[in-house]
Amino acid sequence: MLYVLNMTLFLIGLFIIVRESNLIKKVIGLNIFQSSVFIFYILISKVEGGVPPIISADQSIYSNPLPHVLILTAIVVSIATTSLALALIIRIKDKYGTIEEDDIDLG
Amino acid sequence: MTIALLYILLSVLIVISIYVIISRNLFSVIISTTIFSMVCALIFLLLDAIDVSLTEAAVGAGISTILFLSTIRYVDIIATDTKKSAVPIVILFFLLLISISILIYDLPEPGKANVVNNSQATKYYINNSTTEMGVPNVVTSVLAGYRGFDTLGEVIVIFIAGISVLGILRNTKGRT
Amino acid sequence: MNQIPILIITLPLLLTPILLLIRKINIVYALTLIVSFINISLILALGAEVYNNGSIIYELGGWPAPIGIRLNADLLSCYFLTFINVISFLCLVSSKDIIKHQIHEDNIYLFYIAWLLCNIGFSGIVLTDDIFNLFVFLEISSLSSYFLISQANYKGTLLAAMQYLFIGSIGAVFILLAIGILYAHTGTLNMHDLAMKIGQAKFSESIVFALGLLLAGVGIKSALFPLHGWLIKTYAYAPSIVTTYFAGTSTKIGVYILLRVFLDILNSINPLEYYGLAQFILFISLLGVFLSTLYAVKQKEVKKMLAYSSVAQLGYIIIAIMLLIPDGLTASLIHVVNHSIIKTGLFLIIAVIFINNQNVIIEDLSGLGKKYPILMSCFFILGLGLIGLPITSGFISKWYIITAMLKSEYWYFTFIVLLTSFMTLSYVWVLIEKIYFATNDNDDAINNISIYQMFCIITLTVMTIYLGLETSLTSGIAENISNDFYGVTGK
Amino acid sequence: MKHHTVLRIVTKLIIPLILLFGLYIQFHGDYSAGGGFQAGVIIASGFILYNIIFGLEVGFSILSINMTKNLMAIGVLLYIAVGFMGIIQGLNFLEYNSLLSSSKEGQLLGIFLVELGVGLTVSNVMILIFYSFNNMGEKL
Repeated sequence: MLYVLNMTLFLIGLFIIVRESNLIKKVIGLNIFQSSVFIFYILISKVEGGVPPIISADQSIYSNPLPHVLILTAIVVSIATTSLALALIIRIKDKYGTIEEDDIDLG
Repeated sequence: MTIALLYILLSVLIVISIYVIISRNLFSVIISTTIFSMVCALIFLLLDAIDVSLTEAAVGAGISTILFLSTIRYVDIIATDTKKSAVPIVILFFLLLISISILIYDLPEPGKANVVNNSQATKYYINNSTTEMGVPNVVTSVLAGYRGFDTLGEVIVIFIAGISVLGILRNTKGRT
Repeated sequence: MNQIPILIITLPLLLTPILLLIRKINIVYALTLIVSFINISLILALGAEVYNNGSIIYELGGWPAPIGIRLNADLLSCYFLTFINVISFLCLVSSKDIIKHQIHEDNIYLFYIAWLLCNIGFSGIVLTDDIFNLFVFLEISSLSSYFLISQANYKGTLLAAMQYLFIGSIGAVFILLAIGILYAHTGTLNMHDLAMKIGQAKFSESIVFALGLLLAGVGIKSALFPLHGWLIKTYAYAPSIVTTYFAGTSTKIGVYILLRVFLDILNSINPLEYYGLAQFILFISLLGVFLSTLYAVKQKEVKKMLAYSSVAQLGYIIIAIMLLIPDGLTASLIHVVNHSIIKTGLFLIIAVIFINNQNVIIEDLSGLGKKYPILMSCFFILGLGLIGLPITSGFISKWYIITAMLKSEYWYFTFIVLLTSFMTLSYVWVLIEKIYFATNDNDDAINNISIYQMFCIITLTVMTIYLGLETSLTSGIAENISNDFYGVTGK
Repeated sequence: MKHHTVLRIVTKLIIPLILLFGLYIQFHGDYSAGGGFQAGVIIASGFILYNIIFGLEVGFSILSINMTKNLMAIGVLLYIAVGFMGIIQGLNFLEYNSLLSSSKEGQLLGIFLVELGVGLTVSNVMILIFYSFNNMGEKL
């Protein structure tokens, strides 16, 4: 069931990107969209009764570190995409005078 | 206990994202995404991903909020309502949600994903990180050691972000 | 240990931060060219090695497969690597004058850095043997291409870059989630390992979901028919040299991922046959080929016309793959290379002639035949290649595609291919007619086409003719690859 | 915000702590949560806070745009150079064993250097992005 909530988030993010006309809200939708996938990876990495994967003498069960590593990389990709998108938005406002996609008229 | 908390936190995330859809004020939308990131960080913390949690907090609540706020200085703070009709998209949304829910029903429950968490690579990392690398934090040893090539890619990605933003924003005139 | 596979990625990578330190346009340009040239020689050496001795595996950090990341240079990788890097090199050689006119002076060194990084992304995608590493390289190439596109000065450029960013990111996230689901079922990220374990894993609905996501993600990257919208806009509004580069490379990378994922990694569950996916894609692509050719006929802008034609040609490639017989795969591989060369040549000619022009419409081509006799004869030959007439490589690939169709159960598709070829003839003819038979009223000064640009265009044209006469180079390797894929033994 | 005395003093008190925390995250990443990327982001945040309170001019005088470009390039170079050390000694790319005589020490040193490269690049890219977003019109 957790996955269903997670996928709801996934779809909401997707629909914000597709439907919204305001570019900043689209970028936020993209962030939500990406976050839902991050949560998915971390959900499968959990081990029942496990602890964070920092090795210590008195523990034997650890959660899976590999998805954590993958998501660290994916978060970096996500912040890179966000900053690029925001820079483009500033230029778009400069050039077209609006950041509403529907209002941009290319003539 | 953890599972119940996860349900609550995920629902909070959904509520926040619905607020993002409804609200027209960009400032409150951005602040709510900051909260979104903090809740995400909390979820990661609950699921033992402390490194990811720290990163999400630093990036989502720190840098990305700063960037969003820097951006809305230049644009109108109130977003106009989209002209597209909501009805078909809501129907499509629920159709997709139902079909995806049916499809993902057989995924292993969190905490019981044995194929993944007993896989060869994972076991190797946990057993050998201290002996081979002397690094107790397995995430660090996998990130910089075993899968160092991915991290090189990650650095390149952030490098591209730097040069791209520099190049895109250069020579835009007439602003204070 | 053979170090060539890693050098192909890391040598240009080593150069990029150095270029950022140097920042002098001329030095940056020279170094970029030198490293691209060294890269091509490395790739040819690698290709020869792989062709003779089989695929080369390179373990990064010395860690064996499921633990670390490794590179796998097989024949398919080398095939894609070669033409992508050759096209990149030719575009770089002819880029200097064009870029000076279209891109802000202070941004030129950043532009070349991004170009190199984009190419590194392509090489990485093709070489890696780790499915998550593939995602990372995909993002490297996508992010740098958003930047490259945004650098033009057309009216729609920024919006095109923005929309490409959104659609590209959606595709990437789809692929990321699909990788996650596959990982959840198999516990491995290495492609070989994954291919083995996915066959042993029990059947599961969520794998179907992952397949759908993968198909959508790859479809976006390769501009599969209903998802092709971004391609038209980016090709029309990117700096013309970037359009030239992407026309030959970026969508072909999508085709590579499609081949790698659906025919190699997931081969043991045979997704395309089992779920009737192949027929579905086949009919969609057929519709796509027809409609986009129709759009191309109606276009007034030359770049958009060529962009729609690209979508149609990609449709042929996808159709040939989806026939699911060895001959189909061979045909598609041949067409990938031939179409890349032809389309790069056509776009390059447009790019060098109209250095300043905003939107090149068909009328702008009037009377160019007299002004640029050599260039326009190249254009004519490449145009013939696009239609698929004899003595050009286009004929060879059309021939292979039609033969493959006749061998499969979809023989009646050949009519559509012939029909769209006639439609292609009609829009190429419109261009040729303007070039040779229309007179030009306004006497614009003739651009100086530098000797390097001339060299590149003539090289591409000669390659088109050469591959049309001497087919063993492309078809020989392509047959080897498809025999490998379908497990046919012997040559 | 040059007239908010309280803000200025509190910032002056906080920033050393933020930077110290960043350095802790950077160099203690082997034993607890954290690593180069997180440290880079935190250090950049501290510096950005300083810029917000005291103005961009003061920030530029400490770290100019050209300097951020150089430093981010050097971070990437450091990473790739560590990778190439393996190739030079006849091993594979990114094989840290080659760095020191003992394999385990070599791995530790390799991870340390790589994380340092990541931290350097990330912090400078973040600062550069912040500069770019807030300094339009002037020469970048």
